Amino acid sequence: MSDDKTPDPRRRMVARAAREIAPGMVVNLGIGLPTQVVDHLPAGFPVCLHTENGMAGIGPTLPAAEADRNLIDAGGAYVSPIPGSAYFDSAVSFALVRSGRLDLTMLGAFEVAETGDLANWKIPGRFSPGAGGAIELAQKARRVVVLTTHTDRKGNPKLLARCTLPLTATAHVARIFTDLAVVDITPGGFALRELARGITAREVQEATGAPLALPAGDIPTF
Amino acid sequence: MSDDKTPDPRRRMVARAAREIAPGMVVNLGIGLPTQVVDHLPAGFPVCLHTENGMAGIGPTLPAAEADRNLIDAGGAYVSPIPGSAYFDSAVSFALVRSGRLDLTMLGAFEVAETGDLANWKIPGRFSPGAGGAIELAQKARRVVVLTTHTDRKGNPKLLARCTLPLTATAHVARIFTDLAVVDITPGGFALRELARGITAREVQEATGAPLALPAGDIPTF
Amino acid sequence: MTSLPDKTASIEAAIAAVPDGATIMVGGFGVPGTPFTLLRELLRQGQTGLTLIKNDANETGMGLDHLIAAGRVRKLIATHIGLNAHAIAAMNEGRLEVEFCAQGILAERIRAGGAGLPAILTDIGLDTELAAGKQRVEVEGRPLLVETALRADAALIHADRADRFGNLAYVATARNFNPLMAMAARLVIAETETLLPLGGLPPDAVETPGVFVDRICPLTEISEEYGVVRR
Amino acid sequence: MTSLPDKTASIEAAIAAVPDGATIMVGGFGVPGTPFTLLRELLRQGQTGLTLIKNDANETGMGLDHLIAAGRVRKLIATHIGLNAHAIAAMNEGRLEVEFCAQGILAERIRAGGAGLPAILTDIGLDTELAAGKQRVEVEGRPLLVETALRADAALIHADRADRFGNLAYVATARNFNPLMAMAARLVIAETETLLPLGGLPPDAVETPGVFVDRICPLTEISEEYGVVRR
Repeated sequence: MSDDKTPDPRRRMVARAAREIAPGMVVNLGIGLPTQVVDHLPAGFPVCLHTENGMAGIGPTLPAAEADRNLIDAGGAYVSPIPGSAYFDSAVSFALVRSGRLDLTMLGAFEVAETGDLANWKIPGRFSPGAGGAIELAQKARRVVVLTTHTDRKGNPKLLARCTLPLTATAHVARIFTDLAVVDITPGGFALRELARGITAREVQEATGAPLALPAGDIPTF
Repeated sequence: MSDDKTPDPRRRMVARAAREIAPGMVVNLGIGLPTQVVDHLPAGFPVCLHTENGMAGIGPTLPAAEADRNLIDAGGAYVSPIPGSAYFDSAVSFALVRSGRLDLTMLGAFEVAETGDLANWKIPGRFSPGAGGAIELAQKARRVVVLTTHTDRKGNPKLLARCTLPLTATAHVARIFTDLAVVDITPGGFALRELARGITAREVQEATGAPLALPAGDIPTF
Repeated sequence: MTSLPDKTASIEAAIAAVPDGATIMVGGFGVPGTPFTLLRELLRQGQTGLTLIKNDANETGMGLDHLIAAGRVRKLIATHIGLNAHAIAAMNEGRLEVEFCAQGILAERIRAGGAGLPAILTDIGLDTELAAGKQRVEVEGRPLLVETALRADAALIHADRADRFGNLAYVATARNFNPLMAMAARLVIAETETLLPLGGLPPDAVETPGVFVDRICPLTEISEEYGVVRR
Repeated sequence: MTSLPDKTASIEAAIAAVPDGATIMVGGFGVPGTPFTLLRELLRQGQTGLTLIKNDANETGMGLDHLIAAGRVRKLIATHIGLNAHAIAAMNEGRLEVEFCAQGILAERIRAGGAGLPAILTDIGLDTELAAGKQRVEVEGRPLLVETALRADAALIHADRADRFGNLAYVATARNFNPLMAMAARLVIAETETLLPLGGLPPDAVETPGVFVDRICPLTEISEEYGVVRR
């Protein structure tokens, strides 16, 4: 189902991110917003979804009453197989990530720098549960994109010149999907690519902690 | 079947070596004479036989007419499973060897030194097909014993002060079974433990290229 | 024809061989594959001063959490303990030492231990604080981290099916770290939901060869802890 | 619900993607697991200047030997070629460069390639001539050899069963190097004795996840080469 028409900017961001997935890709969707991307893919879309705890070919999430106690994704949701799914151990699961077989990962973020650095696992003194599989996903997926609100709860920008929090990986983020815009990481820093409906480039720049290059001509909306 | 009574000294050597295997051991028998050791174990003897190409729990060798084309041992013999056998890949097969799960290996030898060094894979200019799994077996089995004729075809000793051929591993051989004797490697060098029937300690010393410590009192025979 | 020895043991006897101060690997990623019954018995017997190696710290009130709450755990090597507020509090208060690894590197360090490799070289985490204090080497002009192998005194494994020689098979995402840990400890203890006779597990269906397993403990009951978590 | 793509291909088309000068991993230990049909097609198409990575060189007149005899192989990385007198002669006459590895280290180097690890550290062969020329590092006071990962342009794999996504299962000792090589190449081509529809291989029975496999080629015939060798 496509939700490009929904008035909820987060849903539109997630729907837009779903269009980043090309047929035949192997994709890992991080916990939180990224997981919702799958709901925006057309039925029967050919993509292999990977989860770190040892599965390729994730099928629909199941309610507790229908769940298999032995079948979860890395976020703890009860999932199901599809025809052609495979289970494997944790070493094989990350062999897939590190050896270049993961085409795309979509991750959440605390901060993203204009250099493509990502911080998404630790806020010293407040939040330090460990990085899980995030470091390898962020460092080794062929394409790393981030889904995040453009600012934090206090309105502070999450897209920055430099990250202030402990890094997950350096220079690997290629693109950021937010509730306001689609922003690419380029050799010159952040570049605005698309705007959420009703948002202006100026509003995006004001919510961004580093310079934002604007495209020539009209800016597409999502 | 026990062949301790056979007049063939090689068969007696192999039968004696079979008594080196304790119940419950995991054992790898090298190509050639060592493979024959299994024929001298009592029926139903509890031992797990390993082969490098990916099997634990080797059952009887089969003639071509009964063979499974997909089931061989590392020497190319067609083998069969027993209840509880397992197949695995080549990485797991040597994980078993290197991590200390292989209790005993019995190997052939070109030369064994009084220090426990072994040369059994290469004769420069004459024989260099590659070491296969021999280096890891010789270096990592918990106990490494050698089965070999005491001298080569020309009558030259194979038990030497120092190996002259390229080494397989250093200082890992614990015991040598030959057609003449059972010889241990000790901190002091070769030590005679047992004699083949009809052989004297002096004959063993003459066929050995380094000093041989004799036990006090009677020397057991096999 | 040779035969294969029987390694079945009672859970009490198997766990009794684990001493105070032991380093113990514990299978599981969240609930699936966690050997809850072996952990219960470890709690009951009282071994203390333990170093545990597990992907996570389970959730509060489950599995590993019982041991942490009882003060039995000196150190935890893990990748993520975000679902266990007790563990995070114990860490923050200095009652529990926690060493974090990248998840796939934890898997590889355990696998290296099981494969008899002293260490692996990787670029994972090179630019992060997880690289702090780790030896670096340059190979073919590339800086790499030395990640040393992990081995344990004991590994506690949860299998779906097993035979009496200790050949194991897992199910779905309950596999996770279990086959890796089942190769990397001096004493490998596996609990199994179903115990099969020798030959009951076809040789091609074996996921952990019995050669690596020391004790096989059939479960008489699948307790609530193994069930679906209703959040 | 998503679906999984179909990767079936003809043997001709699959092998046509392998260029001259390629480094190619070839599964099999002796006869079992050797992809004889893929090798035949490689011989027919004529790619040359190849570097092959295989446990052994098969026997004379079989598998790899055809390529060596036709002068297509520049270099062979192997553990033991004792059953192929042609290969030994070609090596001794300088027509074929051979790099020997300890068998389990060859397996680990390939596995490291498939696991995205640049290298492993080991003490295997430290006192032998196989250590010559290899980088040494000291870790925790222990001298170790750096064994670098192997990756290939293509891997030729023999499976017993496979589905259309490329999930593979092997049988008996035909497994050997196949699952390792099936993770370690840019282009992984698997021939299969039986092709199953999606869902025909239960997710727990998959030995190589289809994620690693690029082309799946059903065999229409099991030629004599796959049979029992009568010596």
